[in-house]
Amino acid sequence: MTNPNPEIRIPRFDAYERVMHWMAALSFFYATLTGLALWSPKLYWMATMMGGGYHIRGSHPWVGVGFAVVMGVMARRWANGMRLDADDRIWLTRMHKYATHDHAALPPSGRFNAGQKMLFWAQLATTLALFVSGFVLWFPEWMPRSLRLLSIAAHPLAAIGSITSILVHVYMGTAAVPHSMRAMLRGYVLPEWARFHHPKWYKAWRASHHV
Amino acid sequence: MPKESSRREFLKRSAKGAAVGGATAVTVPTAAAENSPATLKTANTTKTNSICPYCAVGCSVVVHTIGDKSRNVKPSIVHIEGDPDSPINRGTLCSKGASLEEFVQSDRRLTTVQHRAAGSREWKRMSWAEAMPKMARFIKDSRDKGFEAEDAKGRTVNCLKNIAMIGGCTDTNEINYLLSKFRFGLGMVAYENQSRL
Amino acid sequence: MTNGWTDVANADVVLVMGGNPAENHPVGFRFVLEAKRLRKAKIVCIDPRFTRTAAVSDLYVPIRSGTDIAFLGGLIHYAVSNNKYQRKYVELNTNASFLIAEGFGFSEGHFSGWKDGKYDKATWQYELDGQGYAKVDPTLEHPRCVFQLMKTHYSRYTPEVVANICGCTAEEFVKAAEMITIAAAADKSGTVLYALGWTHHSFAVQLIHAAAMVQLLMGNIGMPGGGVNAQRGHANIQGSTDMGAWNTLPGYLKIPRANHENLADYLKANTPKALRPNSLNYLGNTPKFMTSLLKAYYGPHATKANDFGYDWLPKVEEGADHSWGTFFDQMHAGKMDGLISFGMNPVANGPNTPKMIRALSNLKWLIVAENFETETAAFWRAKELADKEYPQSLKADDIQTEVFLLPAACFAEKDGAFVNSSRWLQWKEAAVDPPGDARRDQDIISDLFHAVQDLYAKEGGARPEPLMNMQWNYAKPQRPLLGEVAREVNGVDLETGKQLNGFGELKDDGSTACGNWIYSGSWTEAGNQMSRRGQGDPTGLGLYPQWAWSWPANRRILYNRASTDSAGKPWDETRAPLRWNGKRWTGDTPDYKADAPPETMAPFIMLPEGVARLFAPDLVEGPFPEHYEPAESPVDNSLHPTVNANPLLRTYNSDMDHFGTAKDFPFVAITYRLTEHFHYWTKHTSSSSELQSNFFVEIPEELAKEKGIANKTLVRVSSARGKIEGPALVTKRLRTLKVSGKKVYQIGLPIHWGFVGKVHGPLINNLTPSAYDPNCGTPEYKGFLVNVEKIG
Amino acid sequence: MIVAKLIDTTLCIGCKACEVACQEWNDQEYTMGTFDGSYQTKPELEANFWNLIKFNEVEKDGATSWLMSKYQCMHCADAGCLAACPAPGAIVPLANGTIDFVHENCIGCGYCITGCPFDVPRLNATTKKAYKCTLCSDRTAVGLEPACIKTCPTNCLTFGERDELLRMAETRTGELKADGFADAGIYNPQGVGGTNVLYVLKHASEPEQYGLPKDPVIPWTVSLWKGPMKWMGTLMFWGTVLGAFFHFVIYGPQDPEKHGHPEEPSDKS
Repeated sequence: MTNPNPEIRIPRFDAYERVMHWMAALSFFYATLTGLALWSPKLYWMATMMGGGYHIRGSHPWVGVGFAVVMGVMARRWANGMRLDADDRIWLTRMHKYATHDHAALPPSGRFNAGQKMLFWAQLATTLALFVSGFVLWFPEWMPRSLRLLSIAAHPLAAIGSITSILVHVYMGTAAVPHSMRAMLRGYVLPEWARFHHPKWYKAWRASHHV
Repeated sequence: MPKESSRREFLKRSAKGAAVGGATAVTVPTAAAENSPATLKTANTTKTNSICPYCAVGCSVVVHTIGDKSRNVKPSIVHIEGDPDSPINRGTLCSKGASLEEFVQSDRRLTTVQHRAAGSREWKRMSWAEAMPKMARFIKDSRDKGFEAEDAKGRTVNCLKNIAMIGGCTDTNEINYLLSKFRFGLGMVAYENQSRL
Repeated sequence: MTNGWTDVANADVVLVMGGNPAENHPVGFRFVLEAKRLRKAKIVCIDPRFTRTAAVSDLYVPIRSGTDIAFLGGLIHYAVSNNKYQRKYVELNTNASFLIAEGFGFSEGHFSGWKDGKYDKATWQYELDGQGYAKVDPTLEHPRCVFQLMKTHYSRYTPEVVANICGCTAEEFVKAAEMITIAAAADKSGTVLYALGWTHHSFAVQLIHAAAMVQLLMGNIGMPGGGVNAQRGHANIQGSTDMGAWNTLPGYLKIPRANHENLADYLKANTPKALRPNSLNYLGNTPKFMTSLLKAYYGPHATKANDFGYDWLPKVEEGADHSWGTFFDQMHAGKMDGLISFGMNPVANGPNTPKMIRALSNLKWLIVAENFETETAAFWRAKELADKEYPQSLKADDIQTEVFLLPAACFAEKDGAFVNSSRWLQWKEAAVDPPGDARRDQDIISDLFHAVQDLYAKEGGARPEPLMNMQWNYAKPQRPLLGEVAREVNGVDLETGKQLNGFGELKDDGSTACGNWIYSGSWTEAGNQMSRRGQGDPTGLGLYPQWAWSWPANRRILYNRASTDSAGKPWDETRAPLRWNGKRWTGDTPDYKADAPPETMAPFIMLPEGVARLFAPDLVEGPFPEHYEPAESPVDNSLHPTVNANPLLRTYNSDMDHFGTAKDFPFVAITYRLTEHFHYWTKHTSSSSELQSNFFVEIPEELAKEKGIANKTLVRVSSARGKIEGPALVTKRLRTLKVSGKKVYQIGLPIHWGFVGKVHGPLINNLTPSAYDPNCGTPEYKGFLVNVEKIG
Repeated sequence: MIVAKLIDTTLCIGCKACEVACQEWNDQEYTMGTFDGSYQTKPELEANFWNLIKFNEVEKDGATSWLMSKYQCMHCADAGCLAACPAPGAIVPLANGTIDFVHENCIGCGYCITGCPFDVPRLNATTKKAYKCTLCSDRTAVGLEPACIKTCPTNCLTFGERDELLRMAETRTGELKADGFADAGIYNPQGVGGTNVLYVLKHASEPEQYGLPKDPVIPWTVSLWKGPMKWMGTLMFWGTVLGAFFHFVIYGPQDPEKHGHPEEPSDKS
């Protein structure tokens, strides 16, 4: 195996994807902070920091809608690539190996590894739940009581799921996997990084660029 | 629908503002409310005893007004509530009585003399100074025309039958008495109040 | 009210009939519920509709509108035939023992003396002895005594007959009768609360008479928790009536008639004579009341020499009527020039609205003093605003009436006294000034008075004396203080200049002046008695003698002498408004001479008989109430089909007076107020309008099913006079009645809307007939015929 | 001292005085309604209408009855609105038992509407804040009765110390039972810890006839959200954060040099 040329930059996320991702990230961040402020009185100080409860109660649903829309757009772009293949299924059964850095025990990943794919689907599911339940809670006067009662529990439940998985995502994208942030900020990765983390994708890139 | 005239709104607001200082002086006999609730809107009002003008149960009411009648201030009503001293209503009122404030200050209250000329399609505003002689002229001309000093048998009857007067049941005894004098002064016989209806 | 609101709490039985106090007098109704709660009183509600009063009653019995006399006649029959009346009381306090002239009787719907459409009352009179006193039979056995005649007259009113007329079941009637006659026991009392459900009929006065008869038989008149109690519908309708109508002067003195050519004639005709040797006949003092009134009216111009100015009063031709129905009919016929209306709305509240509107169109001028623009002031806009309901009304261009709409002060903007249903004169103070250019009514009337007087002073004209001599003697004649007026009404001793203490001090020699004798004592030297706020209740009966002032003489229960037996022992020791302490009567102001021992005189001192009248020969259509059908009725009178309606029913014959029959208009309509609104006023206020913004038609469930009318469906209700439209309120609360074997449906029509106001709706009087009671001229607003069609 | 309202429905005549007194005292804006086929002022409570008499025509055993009862905030001991409210200080339980809304702090989320088992609070479309009966806390603070109580002509409404009112209600219930209303009873639902608005009902086993819910409780989803879910959320949040941190401490970042490659795709082939 040849050592990849560190001078070569492999494009990973184009500008469209990067903008979408960060729009989603920022709106998620805002919705999370405001949501948490409304979730628990102990966190209400965050409401005050962000303009007061009355204000964030007005903005949270709109930002939430924005997040959901961006998520929808991202889903359209990525959904195909997020299907699990045979390797992914094996990968998932060996996830603990990934956590303990026993990469050799893992089947090779494509552009996204199975964990990322699962994160994607989890986000999509929680977003949908948040969107629907949030919509119900947005218009309490017009919604049937049964739906409101369901939503009042479903919304925070979905949020807990969503936030937890995003915390993992953030950890993975920063400290746990060095240089991956570059992919989302600048759009490219180095061949060595690609070869290590996404060997099938790297191989496909090489093949198409006749390197 | 706008509820109050701007002036009334203004007076109310200022009343609320004015009462803040006084609130500390109010003792709290029963409530034991921990938080300080909104200021009582009747905290600094003048109270006048009156009687409900609707049905004939005769409930006493207390009219709460603000404004001290000084040179530029016309008192206005902020609230009307049942008078607890009355053995009839003991402070209670029905739905009509409980909203007397709305009646006195209804935006449909007449505030100017309105005149409708013969054949006209509309009201025109008129001053009292113009209306009073016109009305007096009508009354006198009709009386001169219709007055019967004597009947066919030559008996003194002093009757006026071509002018009718109705009303009074909404007004005080004293005004009814004045109406009776007005009526008998003219010699009117067609005179009725709501008791017939 | 013979008694008063607060006294209702003393009742053991409350008969609510011809009224709906829970809705129309909610605060007064608290005493009914107090009686129910604290005394375990039974509430019996007899009403065409299951009302909010019925909702809290112990017994509700439905009744066809206009059949109340049948029901009450049935009660009389039930009480007498089952010995459920207070015999002792009846003997002492009524004319049951009086003998009636030979030949009195009733057959085929008429009392004796019916000839050519009129009654000759010769046979309706008491049989008098040589001294002019009525003969009596204290045993009540004489076949011509009132008691026996009454018994015979009502023997026809069996429970089955009552049920067949009223539309309830005989069992329901008997249940009600059992409950009501609890009060026959000497120590039980029952009250009767009624209102316009009784007076809005073409036999209204007879109806009230029937109620009085029931109450006399039960021994309830003069008793705490008893009496016949009219719940009046306007704040000062009582005071306004006390101050006179077309046929009365202040204090119920009768209007002079053309044949009363001088004061002596008048007094002779209008001063009753005692009909029993022991009758005090207080109204024998009428000359004092009349002379003092003339002195108040004409002041120094009234002298003994000129009959105290008696001449200047108008004299009405004998037998002529100038009541509401008559003068609006004349107005409609174009015979009147002008109308002055102070706080009254005839277009809305007179019967047969199309005729009312046309009548006003025929005037030269109209003056309306009001708080709001009313339908009366705006009658010329009827075509523009409500053409659908008044297609007959003229276009504004074609109406030549000149209208002055004067902004008047409302209650809170002036002082003065209102008289409530309990006859309490309560003084109020002005809290604020009238808005804008609005003026107090006393100022308006004074200005108008002086403006007309000035014209006569300048120009002369038709007989100015009555006007020029009328006193307007106030410190500022244009702006009289109502306190000044009230002092004049109370009366003054012209020699000392002191306020009188009561009508006992009035003189017939011109040395006292008094604007209304029954109010004498309301503003004495001690000050304004009407503004008193004392809380004392010495009798413990809730009479509150130190709160305000009650006419007459601060008496709280009329005829209270009847609350004790002949020896002065209260019928019920626990409820004694009056006690004889050996020297004086204590408690309420006695309806008796205060220091006369119990046996000295008969108990009803205001009546020439000295006792109350079961037999009332002064009423026009008979001395006993008889059931007649309303002017428009769905069935024939089953008692006497040939005399269906009141034989003396008053109607008019203009081209706008129509009557319908059950063929075209099969349903009985009733009009009424709702608790949410007050008359035609509160449609101008947003608060009350919010509570019920919309007119609706109440329709019985069964009829709705028949006609395919669902709740909220738009329906048209029509009568021979006009038509209206509104959404249906389909309800179980209007029961289908069975009358003479026929199904009868009743339609409910609340009255409160019109074509001006914050909320709009049809004027219900568009449908009502100009059919009037012959005694008092009250229109028949309840129990007329309509048709109902589904249009939505 | 806990204060309460006692509503003796056997004395309610549906006069609506309480409705208007509430409107007037609280300076509410009046709104005209469309005809609803009923005597009832509005189908239900509104943001500017806090006190509604419910009318119900009932036919039972051939007898018609017309039940009327006042409906408003119940001032529950265990208030669902308060449980659901995310804005501290917006819903305040006063020491006297009143559940008061402080509009300065209300954020208008409407959770109180969902939390309330009586369906009482309403959002005002303009101010976007929630409104309901305050038990006239401004009046009670100076020893006045709430406006609705004061105006009630028939003694149907009483205001006072809760324990005393309960005793009164029991006496009244006894009277009704003696009068033959075997089903008479007090409405004081324990599912919300008891209410500070107590009812005397002739038909206590069927409060629905009066428009009152039979066994109101704080919705379990609200309890779930405010109870277990809070712990779960906190646990998951800190679990994840700490998990990640210690993962890093133990395993450090992924390093291609150290950690070997996953099964490489056979690019040799």
